[in-house]
Amino acid sequence: MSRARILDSADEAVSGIEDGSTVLVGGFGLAGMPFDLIDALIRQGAKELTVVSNNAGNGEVGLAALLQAGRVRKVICSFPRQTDSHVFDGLYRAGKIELEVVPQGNLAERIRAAGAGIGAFYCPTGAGTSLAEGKETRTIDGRVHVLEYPIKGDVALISAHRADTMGNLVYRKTARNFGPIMATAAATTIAQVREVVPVGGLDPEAVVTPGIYVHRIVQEAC
Amino acid sequence: MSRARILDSADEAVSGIEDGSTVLVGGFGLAGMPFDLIDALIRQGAKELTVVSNNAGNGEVGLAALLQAGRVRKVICSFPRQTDSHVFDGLYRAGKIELEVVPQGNLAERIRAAGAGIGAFYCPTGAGTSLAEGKETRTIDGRVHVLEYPIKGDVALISAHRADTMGNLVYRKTARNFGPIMATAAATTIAQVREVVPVGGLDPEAVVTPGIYVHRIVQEAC
Amino acid sequence: MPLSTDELAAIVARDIPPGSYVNLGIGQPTKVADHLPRDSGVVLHTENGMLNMGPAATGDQIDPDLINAGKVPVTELPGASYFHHADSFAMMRGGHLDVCVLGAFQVSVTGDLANWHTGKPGDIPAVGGAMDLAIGAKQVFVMMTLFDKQGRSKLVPTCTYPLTGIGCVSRVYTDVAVIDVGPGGATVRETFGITADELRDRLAV
Amino acid sequence: MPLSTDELAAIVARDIPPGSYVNLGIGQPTKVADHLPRDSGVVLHTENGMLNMGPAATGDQIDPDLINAGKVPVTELPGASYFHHADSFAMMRGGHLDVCVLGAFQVSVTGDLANWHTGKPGDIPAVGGAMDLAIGAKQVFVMMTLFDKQGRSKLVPTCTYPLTGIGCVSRVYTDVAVIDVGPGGATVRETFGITADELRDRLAV
Repeated sequence: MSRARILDSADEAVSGIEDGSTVLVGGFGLAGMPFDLIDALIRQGAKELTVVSNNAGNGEVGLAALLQAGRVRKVICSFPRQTDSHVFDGLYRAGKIELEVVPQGNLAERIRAAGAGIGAFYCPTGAGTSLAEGKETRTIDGRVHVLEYPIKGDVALISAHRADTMGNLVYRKTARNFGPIMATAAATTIAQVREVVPVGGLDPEAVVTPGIYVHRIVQEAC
Repeated sequence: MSRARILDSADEAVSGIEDGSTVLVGGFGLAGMPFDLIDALIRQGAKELTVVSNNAGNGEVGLAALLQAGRVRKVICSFPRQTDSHVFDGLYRAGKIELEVVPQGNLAERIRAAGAGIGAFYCPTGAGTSLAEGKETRTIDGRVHVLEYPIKGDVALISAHRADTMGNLVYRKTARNFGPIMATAAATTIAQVREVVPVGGLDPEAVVTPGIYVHRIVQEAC
Repeated sequence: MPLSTDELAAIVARDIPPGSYVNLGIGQPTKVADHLPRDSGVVLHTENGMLNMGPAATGDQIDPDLINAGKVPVTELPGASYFHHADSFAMMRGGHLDVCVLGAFQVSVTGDLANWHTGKPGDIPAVGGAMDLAIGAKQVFVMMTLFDKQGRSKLVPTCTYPLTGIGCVSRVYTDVAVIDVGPGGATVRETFGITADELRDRLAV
Repeated sequence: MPLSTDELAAIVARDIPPGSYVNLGIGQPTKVADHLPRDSGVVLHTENGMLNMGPAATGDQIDPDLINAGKVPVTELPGASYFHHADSFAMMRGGHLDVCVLGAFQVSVTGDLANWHTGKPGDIPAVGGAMDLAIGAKQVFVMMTLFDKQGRSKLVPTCTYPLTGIGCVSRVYTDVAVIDVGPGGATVRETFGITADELRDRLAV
């Protein structure tokens, strides 16, 4: 049925990710972070990655472990510096990783734009600040707007609460965060979920990510 | 609590709508059409309205009745001509109403843009067609895109399935259509609902329109 | 013998890969659904905000809240989902639908589409989602009779009707032939009740 | 006597109209929540995707799926709703929040805000949602001490730190005064433990 495939392991789920890929990684802090998929990606070995995520890793797990393994060339995020972002901080200060800081709302909207077929959009966020330097601007209704382009992924790694076997997803509380928009913006979307239910097991009114956006699903290790 | 007010009648709900207002009207065909609110708007008497809706009325009820009452100066819609759009057809052929035809996806995205603080966006829809004539274009990634501007409303009239007393809304099946985006795009959003439930009566994961977007609520007449 | 609409719908259905996400335009294309095998796993999208739409509703199934893009009452299959109009068109415009099947007044050999407006004075224009579907789906199939009532080909060197989209159609399914169109021009894939040579003579494109 | 952070938070809370939708920035502004009357009907937004956020979670209430923008576990109040990041920032950027309260390094008398980056070499920049909140909320309040540790005013003629937004702040709440800022310059609304004249001498803006 449909295009989503349920796989037996996270290793299978991340197979084929190529060196140099742009990887959208869901999560805000630890909530919604696809740990199993990131760990599998570390084992898989793809390198020279561009990672798009809100943060740049916490502690030594998840995204921080991927960074520490030296697989990431560039991070595009809104908030790298945190109390426990020492892995990123060290790499950045040593000049071993590139950083593009994007206002969080632009990050979200640019990801949505990639999924929604929007070629570019104007928004007032960041106008007149160093983060808009070199960007095209236009005054609309008397207000300076900055032109922003989509952020597309080759792959999205996201975490959801529950999937049905058609790939429909629901999330839980604030762990929803970037998952739904990243799912729309990547050529291949891979979701780890806590539970897979049969078709008909999710309320059609409450599905957040329709299965059309989901290519591979793996149930979380317990 | 919050900003949404539950009102006793549709007449109260539409009070204060001024002549010359831009009114976003939800619904696709008859599904999600806010009949009570439109009927009350006819009684209320505001004229010279610009109506933004997917269609231009069906039969002699709802939007068609508002048109027939001579209150509408201009319709912005994607699909005016239908088997039962004779009221609109007559007014249009008599030169008594102005029409702006907008591709349905541009209509939806322009309404969303108004609610989301997007000043303008580029999209390939309509490029090279008569509906993009006179509009600015830009080639992005080798593809011609058309610049589209937001459509804001002074008022949105929408229909939802259920509200809680904080104004959170859920819809039912394909009657959801334009309600959620129109709610975000108007200075005053007025919703008719089939049922009002106490706070806590809607699943927070399944709320489609958060109460922040809803100003007035009225329960449908039975 | 040229194909009947039902026979043509079956040919289109045959060419839709299993598991595809598909939007069927109003009119003739709707019939394609009747010819998709039950186990095809094809998921139908309706642009008014639903995936996994089922067949037309009858009798007690009719629910005014559940209609398709043609405003016909339909049913919901297990695994369905609902979303608002901006999300629905983002799905279309973002290139997520595998196939859409549309009707047409004219298609050009390079894939331009004219299907929304006759352009005649007095005709009220109505575009709906046609332009969004035309530019958004990965493959746009057109389903139409190849000749109009006056015997003129609807596959043309250049559209004379107002355009819906430029270079957007990949294949045209007609009662007498299936024809690929695109940057390289038209290529006949198969014919029904007519030889390829006869077809070329009648088309003159 | 200058106000304590808690006293200042109470002053900010006093000025938030009942029923407002409010975003409280990370750090000091978070404390404003503790001073909102229970019946105020104020609804808190957290930009990671929630409305009607409750107080910090403790003990068994802690749920890793439920955190605020500062990544602190929080609770959910009845009438809450969840949404994804694009919807959450659309809410902010579309002008739907009535008030947001932010911390700051500097605010200019015309309402420019600098609160995201010291600009020092070696400091890692991190903006989060600050620029979106700055341009999006109907009213942007800043909450800060008026003077830095060296006694220099953080209310300045022109910001020297990297900007977060231009002309976006409407009012500055500090330990010694509440000051309106904007196109017309700074206007002292009230002072705490200092006369308006003394304040003007120290500020020199």
